[in-house]
Amino acid sequence: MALTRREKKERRINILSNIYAFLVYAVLYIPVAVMIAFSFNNQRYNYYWNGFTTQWYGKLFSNSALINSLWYSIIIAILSTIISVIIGTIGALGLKKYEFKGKKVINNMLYIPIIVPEIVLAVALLIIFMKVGLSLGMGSILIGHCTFCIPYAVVTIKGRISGDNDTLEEASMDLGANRIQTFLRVTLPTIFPGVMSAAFLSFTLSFDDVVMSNMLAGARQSTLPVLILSMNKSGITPDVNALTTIMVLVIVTAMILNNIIQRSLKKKKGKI
Amino acid sequence: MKKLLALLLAGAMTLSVAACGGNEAPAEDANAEASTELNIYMWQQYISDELIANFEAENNCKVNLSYMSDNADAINKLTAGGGEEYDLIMTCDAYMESLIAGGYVEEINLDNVPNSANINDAYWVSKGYCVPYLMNYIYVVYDSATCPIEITSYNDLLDPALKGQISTIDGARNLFPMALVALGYDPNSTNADELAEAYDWLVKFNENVAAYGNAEQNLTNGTVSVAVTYDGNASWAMAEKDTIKIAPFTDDAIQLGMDLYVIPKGAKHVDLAEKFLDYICTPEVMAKNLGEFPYSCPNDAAVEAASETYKNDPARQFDYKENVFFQEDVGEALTIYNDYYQKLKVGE
Amino acid sequence: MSMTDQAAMPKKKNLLPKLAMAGPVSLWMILFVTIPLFYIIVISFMSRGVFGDVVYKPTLESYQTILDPTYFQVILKSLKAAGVTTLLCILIGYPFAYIIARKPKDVAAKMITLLMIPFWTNSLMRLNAWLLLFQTSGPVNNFLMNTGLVSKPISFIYTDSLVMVGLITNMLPFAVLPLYSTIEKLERSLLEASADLGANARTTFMKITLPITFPGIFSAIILVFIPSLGIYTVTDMLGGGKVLYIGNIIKNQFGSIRNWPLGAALSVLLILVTMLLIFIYTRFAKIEDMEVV
Amino acid sequence: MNNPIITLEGVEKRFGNNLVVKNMNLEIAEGEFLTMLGPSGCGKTTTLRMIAGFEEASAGIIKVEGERVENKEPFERNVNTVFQNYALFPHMTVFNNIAYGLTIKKVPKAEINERVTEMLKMVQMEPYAKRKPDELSGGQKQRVAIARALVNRPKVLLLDEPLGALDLKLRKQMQIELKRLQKKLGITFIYVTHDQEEALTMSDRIAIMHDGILEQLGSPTEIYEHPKTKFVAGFIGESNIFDGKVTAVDGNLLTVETEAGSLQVCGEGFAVGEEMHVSIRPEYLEASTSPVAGFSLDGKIKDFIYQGSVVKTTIDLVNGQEVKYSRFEQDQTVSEGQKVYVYWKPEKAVAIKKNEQGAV
Repeated sequence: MALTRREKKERRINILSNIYAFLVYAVLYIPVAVMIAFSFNNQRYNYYWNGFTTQWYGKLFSNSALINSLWYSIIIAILSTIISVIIGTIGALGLKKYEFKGKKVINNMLYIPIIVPEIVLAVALLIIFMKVGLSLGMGSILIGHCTFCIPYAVVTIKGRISGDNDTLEEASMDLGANRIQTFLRVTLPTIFPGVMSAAFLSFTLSFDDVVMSNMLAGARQSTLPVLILSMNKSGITPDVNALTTIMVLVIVTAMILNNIIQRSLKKKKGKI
Repeated sequence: MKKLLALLLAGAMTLSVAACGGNEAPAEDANAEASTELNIYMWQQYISDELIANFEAENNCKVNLSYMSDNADAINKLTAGGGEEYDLIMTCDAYMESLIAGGYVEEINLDNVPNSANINDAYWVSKGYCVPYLMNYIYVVYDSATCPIEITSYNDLLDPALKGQISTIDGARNLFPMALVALGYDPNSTNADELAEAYDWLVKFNENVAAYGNAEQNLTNGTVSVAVTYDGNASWAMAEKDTIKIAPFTDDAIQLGMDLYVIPKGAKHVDLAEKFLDYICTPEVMAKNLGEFPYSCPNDAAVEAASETYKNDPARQFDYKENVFFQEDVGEALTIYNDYYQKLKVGE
Repeated sequence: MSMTDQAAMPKKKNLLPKLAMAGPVSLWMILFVTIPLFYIIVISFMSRGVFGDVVYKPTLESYQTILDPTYFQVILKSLKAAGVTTLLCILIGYPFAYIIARKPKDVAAKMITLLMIPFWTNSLMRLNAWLLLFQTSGPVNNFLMNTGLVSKPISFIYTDSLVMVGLITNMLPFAVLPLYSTIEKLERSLLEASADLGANARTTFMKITLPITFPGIFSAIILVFIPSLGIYTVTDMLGGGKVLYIGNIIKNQFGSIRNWPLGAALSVLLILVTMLLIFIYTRFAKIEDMEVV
Repeated sequence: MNNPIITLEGVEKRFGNNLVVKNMNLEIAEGEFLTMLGPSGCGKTTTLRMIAGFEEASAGIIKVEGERVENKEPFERNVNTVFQNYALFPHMTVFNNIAYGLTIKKVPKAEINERVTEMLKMVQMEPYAKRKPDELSGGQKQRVAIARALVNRPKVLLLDEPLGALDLKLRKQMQIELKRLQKKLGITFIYVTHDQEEALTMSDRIAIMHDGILEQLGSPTEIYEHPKTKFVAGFIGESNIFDGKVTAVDGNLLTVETEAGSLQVCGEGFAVGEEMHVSIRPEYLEASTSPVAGFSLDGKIKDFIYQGSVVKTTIDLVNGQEVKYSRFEQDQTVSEGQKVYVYWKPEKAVAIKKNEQGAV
């Protein structure tokens, strides 16, 4: 079938844009590929490629410092996600629903952690913790992480609260549910997608955070990113590559599973 | 106002701290019975995992290792009541005097550390307050295959032929002594003019530096041809690449750093800390550790018990071993060091 | 019951849920954002003690230090690096976001996910990978040597350019996401209307697409520029301790160098630069419009 | 009224400086179908929301079954609401939506099942019990919303423009269904709408609101036939309204001088010289090509508008005012541009006091 000039042009643009997108993805995925490749490097440090081995995957589990820091990071990420999402959800609803003095100020304040470089906030928190004599540790890291997670949670959830929410809450109270019942049975389920993406965002931000953790960690136990940063001077050992490779695998598997579940759910829904 | 602020913060703190459970506070009743937890603050990649695991198994305890990135970190911990968090902190000889004077470290009962007798007294400063662990020469090594010039002194490092060819250790108190020695001054000088000159020397040196840190990697993979580094790192690099040699210095003294453990004031698990110190002083244990971390060691019995590979390590075969200096406490002059160091790092 | 009683009672009734809902977030922001930031301003005007402690004696010393040409240069260098990163992120990100936005919804969703996956892996390890890739006996140099393209390995690492590569690859999604969400909202009918009215592709882009997606561009600028200004991990990982930006300098003041007032003063400076940027931003768009996710 | 189920006494609502409901007094009888009618912004929805408890009255007393409720939360009031946009919980099935109120009250499972099923049957939604709201049509959603409210057996059902989002045909059908349901259950309905036809069709009584004021309360016939204010006359149905001054009173026959000429109307309580309004429905307006006995206004036929069931004729009066009259068929005796004499039977016109407001 002969193509018109216009169709030819569109096809050409299409091919060019696909090539462009592929190149951008390539640049983003090259580091990941290199990182994975070097987890199989047969060398004490990754000086250069020195042959294939899987020994690091075995040795990984005897590196207690590495494993401990991973757990520490996971626990901190989970806790700061929970705290941020709870405060963020309640706050987003409160800020959306109620009018009060100083609401504008609070709304603007929420943008500070988003727009001020993280190092500044970290430094500010460090100074104030020192001033009041709080010893650094999990508590201080949690506060730090929550301080930048909460605004993101509030903004994300606020975006998901539609105008309908007020009416739904009224309908619930009208049907005899008090405020708490209404919150649990109606408000929360309707904004749940927003809450989930806030949780997801908070977890990601917290789990990969270096700046805040590095500043506020008691040196007793460091998070994984801080450990990796401190290894940088002496050299990052291939077992860290092995660990991150496993993490990539877990993430990708989770994503694929999620995709499959969502699709089957959709199919099921379609059948009814 | 401050009190109110503290109160509010404390309130919020309890919230978040309560959420993370018992992870935060170590057992308070530690002194009554045998401790089951030991918290150590030290350099990274500096002790064998196996050694730690064996110690844990033998004493039925948990060892928590955390790492510093600068000598200053350890001093910060010690002066800020490190005993709250740690039972053993690694520091270096230079700071011992003022740490003891400031009452930041516990006296160690060496009767409980019988194996410490293996340590050569020549390397033991402030005996009774610390136990030496490893030591290291900070010297110059080069790749004979690629290095364009012969290096016999610090001043040779300023040769323009070495532009972008040097990987060096970092830190004010490691860099400045080099410059001071090169200029013929006291490596622990507190004289502002001398330090100013040393700064100028380092600015020139900086032009030849490719990277601060990562000496071992950079030397091995050919990024640089010269490195200022520790003997242990040199040992690893030499094992990878046999063209790496120690620079034959003629006159300039090199730094010998001593890393030692102290027990911070108010440490909670002193019993276990002493057991640990005794354990690492055991010749066989340390000998094994040296196999993994081939640094110089003040424990003569351990060196004796170490493998032939360790004993014949080319990284320690050089003839100016006696021409060394130690880092000393420079007191208030530290500010001058830091300011110049800062300027050095900022200036291009 | 009198009228005044009635007026008073409902107010009381409403206070509790209001306090319970807006209270925690407000308290958190005041305690951990406002007060610390104010305190940092105070500290910046104090003196430094010998051992790095803060001495509460007012002085302008820290600000005088910042005016020293060397510091000024670092600040300019940081601004330049952040600026170039932002510019490149937008130049690369805009067409990329546009391509995604023009795909069918489900394909676009997959492409966005594909964009995000690398960012759920550790960012420092990705930075380290650039080092492994480009180091002297790394894959790239080996390839160049083996194919005879170069006779001597090229020194890619520990350079400003590699730091820039690290910055751009780490920041790109923060530019693509807001751009995508504004471009995606752009109605195709508007473009068709423009074409219908006789505008060619370029005119349509300049007169319709670009102005409408302006908020997205500004969000992208904020989300890329500010983090790149303060970041020190990229320079730490890829700069070999030689390439330093203002973030590194601030970090060092609180770490090895221990000059808190100077660190605080530099932080204040960074806040001022940020505020200036936000001020300019709000001239163009409401801050609430910022697309974050 | 003996036992009003809802009483409003001097109820007011203020938003900032804006008084949106003014001194509202209203009693609603048990089993009554009361419609609050008025243009948007008249305060009818606000009044309903005050009864439901979503808004707090700024002043006044609200009683449900004789008990004051102004300070009670919505969930403490035995009234239920059907919302304008249905407000169905999107994350629950139709069944769970309807069961919601009962679940909250911890009614036993078996009873919930029984009552919900009964409701589903009543609103003919049984086959859809397992669907989610976004899988329903507008009419179906409406039924679910009604069922969800009624399952709680409220004393009063508040309906806020429940049919507003439906198309005309469905709306008509639902109007009839709702009315039947109300009669069958005997529940008091308070119904808010801006659609006068809907109000006239369904209500026992209509409360007409305008600018926060209750203009007139009465049966549909009263409201239609005897509007008490100029607003009501103009708002309900179509009216030709004249402003004028009483020049003569003869028993209940008033002679009124207007800009269009002198005319007559029946009304009581008016004095000579009083300013007032006269309203006459198009269907009662007469036009003749030849002069008539009594009074008449001079006019000229402007045009005819065919509206299906009726034909409306527009007449220009001498002062430029337009009046309309409607017949089932086009009046063949007249043609466009023709001069006519406009008149009516005085008892068919309504005399309205000037500035009459809040008649209750």
